[in-house]
Amino acid sequence: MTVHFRSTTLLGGIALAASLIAAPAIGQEAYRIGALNPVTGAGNTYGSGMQKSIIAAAAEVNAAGGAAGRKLEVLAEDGQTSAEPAVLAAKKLIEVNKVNAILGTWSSSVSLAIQPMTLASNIILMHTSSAPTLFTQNQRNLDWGFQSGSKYNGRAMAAAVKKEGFTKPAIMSFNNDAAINNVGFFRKAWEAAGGKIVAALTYEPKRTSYRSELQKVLAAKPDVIALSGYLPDTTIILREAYELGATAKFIIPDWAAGPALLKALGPDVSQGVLVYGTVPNIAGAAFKTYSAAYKKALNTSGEENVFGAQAYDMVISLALAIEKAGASADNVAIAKEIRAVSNPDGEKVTSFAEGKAALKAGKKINYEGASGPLDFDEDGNAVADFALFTYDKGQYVKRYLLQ
Amino acid sequence: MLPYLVTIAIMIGIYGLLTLGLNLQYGYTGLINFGHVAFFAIGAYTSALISLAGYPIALGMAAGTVLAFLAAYPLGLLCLRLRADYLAIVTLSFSEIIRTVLISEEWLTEGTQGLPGIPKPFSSLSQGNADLAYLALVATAMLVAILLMWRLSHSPFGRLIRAVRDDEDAVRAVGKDPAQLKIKTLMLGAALAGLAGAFYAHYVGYISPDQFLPLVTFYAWIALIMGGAGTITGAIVGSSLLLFILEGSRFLRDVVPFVSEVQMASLRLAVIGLGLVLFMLYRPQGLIPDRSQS
Amino acid sequence: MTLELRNISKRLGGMLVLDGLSFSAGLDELTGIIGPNGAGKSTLFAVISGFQGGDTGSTRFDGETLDGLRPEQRVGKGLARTFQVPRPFTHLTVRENLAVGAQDQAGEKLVDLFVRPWRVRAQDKAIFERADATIDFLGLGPVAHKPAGQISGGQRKLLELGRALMSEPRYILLDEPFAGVNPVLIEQISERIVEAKARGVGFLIVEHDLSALSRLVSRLLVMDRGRLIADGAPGQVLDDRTVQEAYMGGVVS
Amino acid sequence: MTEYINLVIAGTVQGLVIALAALAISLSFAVARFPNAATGDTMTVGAYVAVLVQAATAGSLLAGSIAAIIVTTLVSVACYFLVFKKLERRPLVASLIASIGIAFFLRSMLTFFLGFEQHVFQIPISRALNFSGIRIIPIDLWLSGIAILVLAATFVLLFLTPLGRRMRAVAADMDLARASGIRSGRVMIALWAISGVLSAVAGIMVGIKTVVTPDLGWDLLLPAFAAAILGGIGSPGGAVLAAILLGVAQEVSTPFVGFTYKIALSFVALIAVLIVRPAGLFGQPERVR
Repeated sequence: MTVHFRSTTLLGGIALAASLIAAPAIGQEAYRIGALNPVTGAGNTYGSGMQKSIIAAAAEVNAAGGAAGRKLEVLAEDGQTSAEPAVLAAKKLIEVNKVNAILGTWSSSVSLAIQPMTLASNIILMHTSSAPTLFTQNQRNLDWGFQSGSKYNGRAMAAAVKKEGFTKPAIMSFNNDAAINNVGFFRKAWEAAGGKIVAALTYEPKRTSYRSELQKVLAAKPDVIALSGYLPDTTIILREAYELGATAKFIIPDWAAGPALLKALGPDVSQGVLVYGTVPNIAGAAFKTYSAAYKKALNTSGEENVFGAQAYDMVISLALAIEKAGASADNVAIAKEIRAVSNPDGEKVTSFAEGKAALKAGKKINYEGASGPLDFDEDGNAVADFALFTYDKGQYVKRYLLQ
Repeated sequence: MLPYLVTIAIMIGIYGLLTLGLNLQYGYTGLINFGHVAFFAIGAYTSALISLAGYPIALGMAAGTVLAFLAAYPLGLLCLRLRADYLAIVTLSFSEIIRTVLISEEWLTEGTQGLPGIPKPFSSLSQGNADLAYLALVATAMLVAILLMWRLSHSPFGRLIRAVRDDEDAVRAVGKDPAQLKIKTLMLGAALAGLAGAFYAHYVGYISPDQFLPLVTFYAWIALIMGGAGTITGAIVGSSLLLFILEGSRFLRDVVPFVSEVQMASLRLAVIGLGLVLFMLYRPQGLIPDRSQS
Repeated sequence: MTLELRNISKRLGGMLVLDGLSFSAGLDELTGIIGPNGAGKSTLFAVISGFQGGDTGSTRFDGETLDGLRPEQRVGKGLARTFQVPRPFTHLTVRENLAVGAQDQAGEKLVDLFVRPWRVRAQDKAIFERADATIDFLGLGPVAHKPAGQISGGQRKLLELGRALMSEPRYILLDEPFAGVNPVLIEQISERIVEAKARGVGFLIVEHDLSALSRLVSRLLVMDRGRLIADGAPGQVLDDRTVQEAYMGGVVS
Repeated sequence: MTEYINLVIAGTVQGLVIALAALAISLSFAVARFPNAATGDTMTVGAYVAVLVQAATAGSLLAGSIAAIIVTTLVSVACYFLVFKKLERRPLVASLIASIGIAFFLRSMLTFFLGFEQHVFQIPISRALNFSGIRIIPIDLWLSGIAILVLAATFVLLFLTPLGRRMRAVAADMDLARASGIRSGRVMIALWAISGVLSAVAGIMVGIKTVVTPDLGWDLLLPAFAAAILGGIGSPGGAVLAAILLGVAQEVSTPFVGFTYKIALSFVALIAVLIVRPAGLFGQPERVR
C-alpha cells in the first residue's frame, strides 16, 4: 500500500521534509490521525498552533521510521470550537478519511459531541477538555485528556492562594463549563482546607464593561480574586479593576495571560497579577524539540501556546503506544499502552526516537513530554506540574512550582 | 464515504425541516421571523430532557414539537401589533432571551455545561445502519412535512394565506382575521423548527446553549433565500446548498493548499455573505422560483 | 331592520372629519351618500365597517351594537364593504378571490383540514359553485381564471362587489362603485345592485356620479364637512339650496 | 446608595457607547427604511482601521480615527451604491438580508487578512477619580464627552441645516420629498456617509473601552437595534435616550436579576414597551388607512 501525505500536511518545511522520507514507505498500513482543532471560534488563539504541532510531531515520528513501522498520516480539520461543525468534521475524518485517532479537540462541548462517535468506531480521542463527564463515559480507556482538568486547575489555584498568604479570596468566572468548573474545584479545595470564599460571581462574556461585576465582587473586600476567563474579558476586567482602584490581587489561568495580556495592559496594570499554569518542562529535551518545530512552523515561541505542547505530546505518546503494541495492534490494544509508555517506573525518554530504541531494547519507558511529565491518573487525565507566574515590571516571570 | 454522506443528508434534512418552517412563515405568510432558533432550541432541549429522564425518544420528539408549537403563541400575539421590521428584531431578541434562560436555569438545562449523552434511536443497530435508519426517519418526517405543506398550500387555508399576503385589509373586509392566520402559521412553522431541533439533539447527542446562537436562524434564512421562498422544493434545495457551502470548504482545502485553515473559515463566511448579497440583487426569487408570484 | 348611527365624531390629525353624525338607513333599502371631497364619506365608511374607531358615538346594526367589534367581526354580522380603489387579491384568480369571500370555511381551520378532509372538500366544491354562479351573475366569465392583478379596473369593481356578495351579507357599504367605470359597465353594475336588492341585500352607496346614483337609490344623504346637510328622495335633495351651495363652495367633482 | 450611583454611571457609559451605534441604525431605519445589520461590522472595520493606523503612526489616535472615518464612510457609501440603492423599491426584507450578507462579508475580509487575534488601542490607563466612593474613570469621561459631541453634531446637522431638513423630509415621505424637488439621491448619499462616520466613532469607542476583535460590532448589534426600536423609528433622540436608559436599567437591575439575565433585560424591556406602544417610546404611530 502506498502511503501519501495529503496536501494539508505539506504546510511548513518540516512536513515537506518528512514527506520525502515518508515516500518510500513500505509494508505497514499508515496510522491516520485526524487533527480536529479549534482553528476558528473561541479557541482560535491555540488551534492553528495545535494543528501544526501535531503535523510536526508526526513528521518527527515518520523521520524516525514510523511507529512500529507504520507511518503517521495527519488529516487536519477545523472544529470551529463548536459542536455541530465539529461533529460533521469528525464524521468526515472517520468515514471519509478513515482515521484511527482524533487528536486535539479543545473545548468540552466539541469533545463531548464527538466522543460518542469515536467510542462507537473504536477510535482513540485525545483532547484538552476538562468536562468531568468526558472521563466517566470513557469505559474502554480510548480517551485521553492532555490538559490537566478542572480538578487540578482548582487545586493549583488553591495552593497558590494559600502560599501567597491570602485569606479572603473571591471568585469571578466566565460563564462556560470549563471556567465554572475551574473555580468550582478551587472553591472545593479552598473550603476543604477550612477557608472561606467572600464572593462568587459568574459573568457573561462580550460585555463592553464589567464594572458592575467588579463592583459586586470588590464590595466583599477580597484580598485576591480568582478570575477564570479568556484573554479578551480578562484584559477588560483587569484594566477596569485597575481604573477603579481595586487593591485586591488577581490570579488567572495561563491561557488567559501570556504576552498578549502584557501588551494590552502595559507594565503598570499587569504588575503583580498572578498566573497559574502547567509548566512545560522547558529545560527538557522534548520541549526543546517541540519549541523548535513550533518556531519553524509559526514563527512564534512555543511557550505561548500551552496547548501546542499538549498536542505535540499526543502524537508522541500515541506513536510510542503503537510502537509498544506492535504493528498489527488495534486501537483498543494501542490505547491500553498509553499509560504504560508515559507513567512512572520506566526509563525516562524525551523523544520518540529515544523511546523507540528503549522499547526495542525491551525496556519499560516513561515519556516525559513537552507539556509536562504526562502521568495519567485513573481517569486518563494527564497530571501536570503547576507553577505560579507573575508579571513584574513588564516581565513575565516564574515564581515557584506548586504542589 | 457513504456514512459521511448519510450524515450530511441527515443535517440537510434537519436544516430542511427548519427551513420549511421558516418558509411557511416568511415564504407563504410574509412574517419576518428572525428568532427561528428559539423554537429549534425548545424542541432540542425538550426532547433531550425527556429522553434523558428515561422516557421514549418518540415521546420526547413529540413533546419538543408540541412545546415549540405552543411557545410560538405568545410571540404570535406580538406579531399582530408590530411592523414587519420591528418584528424581525423582536423575534431575534426572543431567541436570545430563550438562550439566556437555557444558560441560567441550570436546575433544568445544566446551563453552559450542556446535556451530553442524549440517547440515539436505533442504538441496537450498528452505527452505520443506525445512521441510515435515522436518515430514513428524518426523510420520512420531511416527507410528511412536505405533504402537510402541500395540503396546506392547496387548501382554503393556503388560499387565505396568499390573500393575506396580497392585502390584509381586504381580507378583513371579507370577514377573516389575518391575525389568527398569522398566529397559526407562526405556530406551525415553529413546530417544524421544534421537530428539527429534536432530530438535531438526538443526532448530535450533545447540546449546549451556544449551539443555539442566532447564526442558526441566519442559516435557515440563507437556505430559504438561496432555495427560493414560497416553494416547498426551494427549502430543500436551499438547505442542501447551505450544507454544500459549509462542508464543501473542507474538501476545497485539500485542493487549495495555500489557504490556511483560518483563512478557509473566513472564505466560507465570505462566500455566504457575498452569496446573500448577490442573490438579493440578481436572483431574489431564489434558485427555485415561486411561480405564483411571477 | 336598520343601520343606525348616533352622534359619530372622528378627529384625524387635528381635523374634525366627522362631526356628530347621526342617521339611520333601512337594511332593505338602497341609500346613497354624496358630498364634496373631504366631506368625510370614506371616513364614515371606515368607521361603520370598523376599520377606524370613532371618537364618539355608536353604531347599531339591526338593533345590535357594533361598537368594539373588529371589521372581520362586523362582516360576520352581515355587514360587508368594498373599497374606493378596488383591492383584489392580485395573485389569486378571480374565482379564488370570490372563494375567499365565503364565510365559515372548514378548510380555513387547521383541525378540520386534517381531521375532516371530506367535509372540506364538499364545502369547497359548494363554495366554488357559488363563486361560479357569482361570476355568471356579474358577467366575469371571460376572466374567471385570470389572476385578479391582470383584469381591468371596471372588472375589479365588479369583483369587489362579487367578493362582498360571497360573504352572504345583509347589507353592503359600496364605496364609489362607478368611479372610473365606463357607462356600459355602470349600467351593468347598477342592474346587479338592483337585482341583489331584490334578493334582500341592502346597500349604502358613496358615489360622485350623481345621475347614476340618483337613478339607483331611493334615498340620498348629503354630507359636508363631517355633517349631514340634507336627507331625502334624490330629486328633492338635489334641488335643495344648501346642497347646491355646498357643492359650489367645495371642490366640484 | 453609592453602589447604585456607581451602577448608574457604569450603565450610562455603556449606554453612551451603544448610543452612537443605535443612532446610526436609527438614521438608516428612518431614511432607508430597513434595519441595517451591516452597521455592526462597519463599526468593526472602523475599530480595526483605527487601531492599526494608530500602531503604524506611533500611537496617534487622531490619525487612526481620521483614517477609520474615511474608510467606514467609503464602505458605507459603497454599500449604498452597490447594493442598497438597487434594492430601494423592493420589500424591506431584501435589504435586511443583503445587509446581513454584507456584515458577513466585511467580517470575513477582516479575519482573512488579519486573523482573530485581539488588538488593543494604546491609551494610557489611569485610576478613577474618587468622590467619596463614587468613582469616575477618566477615560469614561473622555468617551462620554466625545459621544456627546458627536451626538450634538449629528443633531445640529439633522435639525439646523438645510441638509438635515431634506433628510427629515425624505424620511417622512420619500415620494413627497421628491415631488417637492428634493434630490433624494444626494440625501441618501449624505445619510450613508453620516452613518459611516457614526459607525467609525462608535467602533473606536467600543474598541477603546474593550478590545478589538472581529466580533466587536456584531455583538453590539442586537443591543443597538433594541435601543433604536425602543426609541422609535425616525426618532434619533429617542434612540440615544433609549440606549442610555437600557444601559442604566441593565446595570441597576443586576442586584436583582444577576449578571446573566441583565443581558436579556434590554430585550424584555423592548418587547414589553412594544406591547404597550407598538411604535416605540418616542415613535409616531403609523397612520392606518
